[in-house]
Amino acid sequence: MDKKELGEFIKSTDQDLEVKEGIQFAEVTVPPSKLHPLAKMLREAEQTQFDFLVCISGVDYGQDLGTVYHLRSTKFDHTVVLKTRTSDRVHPLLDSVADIWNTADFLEREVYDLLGIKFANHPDLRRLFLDNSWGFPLRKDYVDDINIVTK
Amino acid sequence: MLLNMITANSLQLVSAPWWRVLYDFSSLTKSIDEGLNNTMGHFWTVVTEMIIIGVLILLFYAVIGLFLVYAERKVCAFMQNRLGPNRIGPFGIFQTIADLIKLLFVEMIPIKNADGFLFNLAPFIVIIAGFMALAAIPFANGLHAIDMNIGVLYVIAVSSMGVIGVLLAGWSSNNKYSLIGAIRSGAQIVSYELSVGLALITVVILAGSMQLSVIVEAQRDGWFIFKGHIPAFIAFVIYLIASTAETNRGPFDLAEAESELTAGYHTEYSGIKFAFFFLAEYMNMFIVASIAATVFLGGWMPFHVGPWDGFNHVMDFIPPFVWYIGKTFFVIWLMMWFKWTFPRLRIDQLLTLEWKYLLPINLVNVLIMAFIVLMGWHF
Amino acid sequence: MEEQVKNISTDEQQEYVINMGPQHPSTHGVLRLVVSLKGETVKSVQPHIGYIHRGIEKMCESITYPQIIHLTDRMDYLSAHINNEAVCLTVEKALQVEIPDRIKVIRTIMSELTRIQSHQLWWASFGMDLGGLTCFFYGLRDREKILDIFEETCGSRMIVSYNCPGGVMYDLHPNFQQKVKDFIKYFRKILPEYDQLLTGNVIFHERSKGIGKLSLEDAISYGVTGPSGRASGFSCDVRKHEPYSAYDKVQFKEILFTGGDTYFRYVARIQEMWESMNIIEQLIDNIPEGPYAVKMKPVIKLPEGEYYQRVETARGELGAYIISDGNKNPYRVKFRSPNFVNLSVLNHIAKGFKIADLVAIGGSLDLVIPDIDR
Amino acid sequence: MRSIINYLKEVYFGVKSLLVGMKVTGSYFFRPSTIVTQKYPNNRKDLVMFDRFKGEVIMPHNEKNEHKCTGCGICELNCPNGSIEIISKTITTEDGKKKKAIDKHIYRLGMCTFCALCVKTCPSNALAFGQKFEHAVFNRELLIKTLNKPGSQLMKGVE
Repeated sequence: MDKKELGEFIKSTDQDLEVKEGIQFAEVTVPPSKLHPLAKMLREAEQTQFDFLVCISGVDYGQDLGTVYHLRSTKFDHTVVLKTRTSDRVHPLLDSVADIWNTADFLEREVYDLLGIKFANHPDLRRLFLDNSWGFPLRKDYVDDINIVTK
Repeated sequence: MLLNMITANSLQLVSAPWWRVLYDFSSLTKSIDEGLNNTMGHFWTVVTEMIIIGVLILLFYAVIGLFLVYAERKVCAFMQNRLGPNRIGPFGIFQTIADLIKLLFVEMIPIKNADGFLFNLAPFIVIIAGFMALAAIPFANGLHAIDMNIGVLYVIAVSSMGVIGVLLAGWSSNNKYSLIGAIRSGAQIVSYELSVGLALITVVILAGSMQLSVIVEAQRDGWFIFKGHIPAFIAFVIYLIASTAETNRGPFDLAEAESELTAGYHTEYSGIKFAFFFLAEYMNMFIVASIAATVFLGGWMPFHVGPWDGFNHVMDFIPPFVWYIGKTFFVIWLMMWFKWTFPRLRIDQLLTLEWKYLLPINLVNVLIMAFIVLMGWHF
Repeated sequence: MEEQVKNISTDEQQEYVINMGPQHPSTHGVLRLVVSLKGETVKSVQPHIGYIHRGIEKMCESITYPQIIHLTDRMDYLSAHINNEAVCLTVEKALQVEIPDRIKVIRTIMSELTRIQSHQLWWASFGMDLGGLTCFFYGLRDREKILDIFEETCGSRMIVSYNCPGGVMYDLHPNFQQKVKDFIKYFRKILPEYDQLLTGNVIFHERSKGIGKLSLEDAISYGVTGPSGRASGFSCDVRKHEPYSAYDKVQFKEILFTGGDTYFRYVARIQEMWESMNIIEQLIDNIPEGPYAVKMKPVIKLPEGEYYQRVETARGELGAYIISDGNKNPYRVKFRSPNFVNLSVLNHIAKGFKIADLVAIGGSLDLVIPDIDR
Repeated sequence: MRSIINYLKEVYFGVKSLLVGMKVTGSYFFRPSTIVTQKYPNNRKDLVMFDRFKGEVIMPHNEKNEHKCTGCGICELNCPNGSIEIISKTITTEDGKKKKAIDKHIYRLGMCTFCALCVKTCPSNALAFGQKFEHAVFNRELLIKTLNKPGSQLMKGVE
């Protein structure tokens, strides 16, 4: 399916989803509560079969924190982008997709480590790169006077 | 005073030119023995001889160890398209001496929670095992510290004592890698002892004696590897494999297993204690190689081909000691060749190789050899 | 003394935990694996990473696009050129710059040379992991020839920084074509030697066959890409599925196996070296004439939006995900690094094997630690 | 019987594969001409680097001690890790005009990653790469270099 068909298909499953035809891929903005069901549906539906989670990118949108999921189907070779965001900057919590794709285990730990987004139902949510006492460096409001040198 | 007398005596007794000694050391050693007996009592003679032999073996040990380290580095370098050590001295021949000096001066790091006594004892056990084995090896015609009538058995027994040192080192270091390495080494040496023993027994059947001098003498008209048909050759190959494993050398260097256990049982050792382990590894290699040379390749016996008298005379002209060293180094070179070609085995495969392949082949081989000897089919 | 005995004793409940790394010969860098053992059998492997986390993604947010390229070199330093290409292609895609054929061909040849040299180093270090130290020197000896070609054209050997948005930094050196041809001729003779030394060896077979088996479903679910994934039958070659640069103009096979164990991961890489040589041979004689770089604006600003570009590095799929807010600095850069994802499968496939196998499996996944940590 | 034949076959092919491997290393052992390593510090004299080799950033001066750097600061802007710092001064030219010129072009070799952006983007081609590659020093301060030579001037005709 190309990005247009994909967008229509996703739209047909749930009218509330915000589907945008991006520059490259169909981009779906999902509220956090619907993320896990949608991901599961996309993984299992006969027409889509997104069995390969390419990457999870955590993004700090300024006000919100969000994650971007790039999904690909190895059978149909089509890609879709799921985006979800939460406005809670103190205790951001999203649903983990580690039970759908095993690779999400590490990718979500990375997002948690660098942006502080917690994932519910994650099997082993620990920090990956940094110390527990460290802040969340990929947030835009992260300040570190010692390690960040600005010209 | 004493030395003067020894030299005077020996010069008196050896009427032939001095280089005759190279072909038969027995007259020299006998004259030394007699000279000592004449000047002092029997007890002190034995003590003096022990000291002389001890010092000689110690020197030999050090020289051979240093040379083998250098040789190994050069051999592996040439196999790997490298130059090898080339800084100190011409072609880098003093490299190992420089390394030794460095190891002597390097700090010995005390290990917290290590069992101090055993930790310090282990390198000595390893090195003593090497010394003891060296005593029974016939280096040349008449150059033989002790000629025991159970020489082969003695060498097998003594050379496997080193594993106690390895086990102690691994356990007392209080390091997990060391412990794994030591336990691996234990399992490995216990199993490969069997193959070494059986491979040597194949030859003992052929020679009819366990005395190393008799075994060498029996090869005057042909080395056992040629005389013993195929079984002797198979025994030689098995002996090579098993003895490589027994000395913890690649591809059987599981006890050290650099890429798995960093340095295995001697991870925590530093300075001269590490040097002992290092030296002992090369010395063990020398010992197993010289036994292989003695038992299979005729020891110091020159290479003789039955009816070719002229050829045999030319071969006789090369001193026995050179023959012995040459054969030993050839076997050592073979072992180095193994080490620098093959990947390492896994511990279960190592044991599989022993119990599933080497041992059955060896047993059948011993049977065949016994049959051949019984029928008198050997040369 | 009593305390000491308590530390060493292992009962049924207590696990024998060893730390492999951060300074360990087999991890090729500062990767720490906490390995729980039972006897010599691995019960679980917990990777602890971050020892060389430099925050490349954070750094990228404060520098311009041409400057990002020199940082991507330092992620997977063995496929530095291909990493550069990922960023360059993203920038060019965003700006909709038409890239002349010459640049595409140059980039493809360079990428394939990078792939060969990366696999050579992998072969070298994999042999060393298994205890065959000679492999290391043979691999490096042949790699040196490619590095010389790089040095002559790009000025540096490993971290080439040869790509720039809109083309490449310098034109090809006049000797380039001849040297590449000589190398291919030489390496076609040498590669069978690799097989003689390791591939055919019975010890190697014992050490690798059936070790660390990764099924196709798990490979996809864990996202294991590159030769490691293709050895399990996961058709994930970006060069085939989404051709970039000049890959749509050349004929080559995607190396696919179904075995999925250490042996097939090994063979997949050896076969890839042959395929890479095929690709180079198709291109080296007909490099089109033209400029080596498109004139770009002095300050590159991407239009607002999100851009994702994937390329096939020597270790798998590298994705560059750039969110731009229209400034000269990106808003957010995310690299989907192949090694990071490949590492996550280690616990799954190493369970139940021996320590020696763990080393072999780690070697066959071909992990480059700076790419994991970024 | 079949299992015994298989067993012997296994042994035969196993040993054969080992011998094939030994052939490779053994053949190299007897061919010292294939040695590729060099005696590095000894061959320093005839060691020639490739002409594009990125050893260090230099500022070529001509025989009249003139360079081409106008002090525009583009290299400083383009350097990703801030290893270039330009200290400029104001000079009075012959015809009495005040002009900005370079006082010191400071280059921190220790921070340089050899990305070549400064050399590529320099509008007047004032920078180049040097061939020197032995940069080890005992003091970190020595890695901070001033590229323009003392008393040097801007080349005529370079703006």
